[in-house]
Amino acid sequence: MSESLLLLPVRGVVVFLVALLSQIPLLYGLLKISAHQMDRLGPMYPGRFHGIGQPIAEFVKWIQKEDIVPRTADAPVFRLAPLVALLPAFGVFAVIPVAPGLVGAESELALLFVLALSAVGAIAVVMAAYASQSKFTLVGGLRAVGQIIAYELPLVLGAISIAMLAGTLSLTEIVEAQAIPYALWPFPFGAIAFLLFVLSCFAEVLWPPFDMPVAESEIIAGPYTEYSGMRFIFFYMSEFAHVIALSAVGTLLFLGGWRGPILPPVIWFVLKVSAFVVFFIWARFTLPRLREDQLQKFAWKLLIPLGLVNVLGIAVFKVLT
Amino acid sequence: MSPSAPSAAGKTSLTEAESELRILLGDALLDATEDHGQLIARVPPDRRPETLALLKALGFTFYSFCFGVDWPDENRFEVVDHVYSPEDQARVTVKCDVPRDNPRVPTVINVYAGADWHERETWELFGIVFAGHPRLRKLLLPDWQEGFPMRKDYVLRARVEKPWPGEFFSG
Amino acid sequence: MATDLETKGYITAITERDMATGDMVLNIGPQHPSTHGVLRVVARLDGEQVISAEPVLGYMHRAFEKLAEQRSPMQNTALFNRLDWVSGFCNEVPYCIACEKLAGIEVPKRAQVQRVILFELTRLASHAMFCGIYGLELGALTPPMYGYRDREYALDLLEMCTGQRMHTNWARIGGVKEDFPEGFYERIPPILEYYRTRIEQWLEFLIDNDIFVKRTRGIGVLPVDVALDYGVSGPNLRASGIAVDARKEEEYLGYMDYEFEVPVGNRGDCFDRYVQRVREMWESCNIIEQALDDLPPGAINTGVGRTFKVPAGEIYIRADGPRGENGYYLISTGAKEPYRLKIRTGSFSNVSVLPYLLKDTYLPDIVAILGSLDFVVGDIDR
Amino acid sequence: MGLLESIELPKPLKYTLNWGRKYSLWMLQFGLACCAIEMAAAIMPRHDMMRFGVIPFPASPRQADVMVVAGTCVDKMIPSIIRVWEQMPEPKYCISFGSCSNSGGPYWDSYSVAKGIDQYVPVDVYVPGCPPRPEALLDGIMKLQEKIQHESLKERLSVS
Repeated sequence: MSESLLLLPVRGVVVFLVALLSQIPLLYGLLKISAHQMDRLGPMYPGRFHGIGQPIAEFVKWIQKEDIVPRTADAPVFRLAPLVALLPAFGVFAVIPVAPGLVGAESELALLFVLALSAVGAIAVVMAAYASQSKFTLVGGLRAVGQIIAYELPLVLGAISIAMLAGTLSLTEIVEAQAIPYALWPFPFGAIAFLLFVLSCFAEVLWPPFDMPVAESEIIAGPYTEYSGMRFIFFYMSEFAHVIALSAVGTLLFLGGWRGPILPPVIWFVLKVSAFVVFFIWARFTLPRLREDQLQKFAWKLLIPLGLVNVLGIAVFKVLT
Repeated sequence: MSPSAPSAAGKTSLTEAESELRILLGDALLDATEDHGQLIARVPPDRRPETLALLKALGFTFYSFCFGVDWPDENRFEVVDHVYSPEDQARVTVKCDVPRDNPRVPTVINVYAGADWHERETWELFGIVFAGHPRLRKLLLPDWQEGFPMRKDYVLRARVEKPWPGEFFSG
Repeated sequence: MATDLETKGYITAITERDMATGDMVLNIGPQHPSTHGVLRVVARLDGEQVISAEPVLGYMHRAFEKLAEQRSPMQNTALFNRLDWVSGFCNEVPYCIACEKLAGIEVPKRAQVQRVILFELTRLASHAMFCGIYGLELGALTPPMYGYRDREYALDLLEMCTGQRMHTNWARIGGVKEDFPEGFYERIPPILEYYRTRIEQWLEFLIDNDIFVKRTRGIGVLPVDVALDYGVSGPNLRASGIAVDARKEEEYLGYMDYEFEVPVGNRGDCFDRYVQRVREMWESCNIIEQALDDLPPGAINTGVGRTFKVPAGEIYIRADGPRGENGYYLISTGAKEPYRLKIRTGSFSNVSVLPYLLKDTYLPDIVAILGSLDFVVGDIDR
Repeated sequence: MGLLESIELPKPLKYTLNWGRKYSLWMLQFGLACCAIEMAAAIMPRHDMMRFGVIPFPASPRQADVMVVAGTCVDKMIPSIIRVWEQMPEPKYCISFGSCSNSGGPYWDSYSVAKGIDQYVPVDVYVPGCPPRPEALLDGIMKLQEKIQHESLKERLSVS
């Protein structure tokens, strides 16, 4: 008990550093993968070797930028919103087990914790949208709230399906429950849950094809339009942290976590998460975006009924076996 | 629609259109000539909507454009409308003269909806008032622009200080 | 009883005041990523729904018509390149034809064919760019990159021939500036072949993508009679289902001698307008191939001097550019400058139909419809 | 911000900060006319401006570092340009791309065209041409990066 209390700050700092530093490869990968996808090269000169210094340069630049709070804005809320976005996104990292025993805070309810924290992002978006007092942010904020509420349900339904199959909410135990070979949940249920989870992940982090709230060709940058300097980059960091955290959760739930032959568990985990993230990036730069009403219809008329049926099916399945 | 021999088709329908206009408009058709593949009809300003409505009924459904010409020496503006018939592949230009000191001409947006912007543009560039146009406000120019820049007496400020050096070359 | 009623009235008043939903006026532009430059759209919104929308022009009004009255006929070609900056060559040619027809100059056959080749190459470049950029309007970030990449190949040819990528300024009154450079002739067929493969890819890109089809099918439907009324022309009009093409109807550049189809759409929605342009690229390839086959030897210019004056008279020349009917109404009094030059551009009339198209759509559809009209702001405002 | 304005930083720190700004130029595309197409071409595959660390995606001026004014600037447009410029956070840079935004270009005698945007916003780099080739914009970006690497943030902020 006393030992764990002593270690708590250390664990906190480590989790924070992991969350922060994992953004560097993500940003670099985002720029380079998208560039090669578009038949370009991407950053080449910053940092001499293939633009490896680009993420560092970004960070150094953003801390120098002027922090503008519009005169008409609701200043306290405006200032607070980026932090409200960033902290829950980083908090998710605390309960993600990277390998057996290697986790910020082991919890019986880790999955619940992750789902709860990822929903807090919606509040930050509303705060930003409202506090900016601009029409574009208002439209973006309304879209974001509708979208996050609509897609929180399939996300939860997808995750809950797995929790039901595994019979636990602890991420470590869910990984343990996945039989060899890696991640084979009983056929239709696991696949449907995976589909629900991945689609709602896109909506949750506001990436195409579900990026209407920040659609730059329609409403500039949505709720973030008025933000500059560090506050803006906090939103970006929270988005990136979300991507990584959800990829990690997806890996744990569906891809067998750190399990794998030959290589050590940590390497397997990083590889699987990277594959997940690359898939995210690939889809982000390929697909056009839906319209707001089409997006809502997709969620309420297809995904949520599908998820409910899936949960029901699992219940029956569990009773029968 | 056959793409074959359009020039011949155009010719016949132009003469047809001319004779139709002569019958329907009577004395109001001041002048009708055929020039470079188009029929140029001249009517009094107050008959402009009527003429264009007739032409539309004759198949000239494509409203091409409308513009003004300034003739300060003769103290008149010319309002020129151009319509096209996709079926007969013929073009007709309708002109009407308005006095320079009180340029007023009835609008044709009830006939061709597309005339809206063309008339607004002509109004702001020439100062020709299109009576009955519901939204006669600036289209291209900023609100603070003064004068009617396309009139001949509107001199470009960059050109008044001294003669253009290119004069020597362009002969 | 009375107090009850009063309370009720009070409550109703409160609800009406606090719960009432008003319209929101959203000002899109003039500096906005989706307006291709500086068109401004003032939209009245009820939530996501557009009640009415009004374009505001004039942010690129450069007074071409006035400037043309101050410049000699030869100088004007350089100016008109910049009207529709995506297809510069398609602007200068009709103007040259207008001057030539009025002066009765017979242009040599070789120059005509060369003009056709460059005209269609410019159309290819313009449509390739549209095919890419339209992806961006719908939120896909990669297609514009491919569109611009394809456009570069056509621009390479233009540059090799004329020395400029966009504003070629290569047509002269009475012919063209100079003959094709050495090796130019051989370079065209492989690039046409490349375009043919790309066109198939563009078609795949949209038919296979459900999101694209969902976003464009049935959006921004433009009926033929409305289109004609507003003077909508070019691919936008043909996508509505009527084959109006100046290349088939007017005698210019000898287009009558080439065999090509005029593709026609059937529904007139955004999807059709996109397919229309892709199909026109195919026809352009056909025309260029035929022109290459019968490029006759001979002179390329009639040697009209700098002191050329357009004789008195008036003429209207219309040509079918990538943006629609591109015409010049030239009135000359025989002086060294044109007396009046009305420039009829495709985009101006095409955009004037926007209030009709944008009514009762959704906010994201504004972007989809604006993009599908493929306007250029310089072409609107002149 | 106040700190950076008031003190001259030690050299290694200054170098690092300048290096960061130099290679992370978020570009606001103020595309007005013909040059906008060439500016876009400079972003697209053949020329790929992102090689130099220029990120051309921000749509909002609040997140931009460099504004590229490309094309003819009409009088009606001037208020918008000034407003967008003022919305950008310091330290900010402006590139005037093309003859029209440099001086009015071919429309030098037009009644509606502003003769150069440097009358309204401070310009760091001028790129000549009508329109300039995309390579010219890349050259302009490199010139701007050179300028950023050698500038003092204190001087820059106290001037503007």
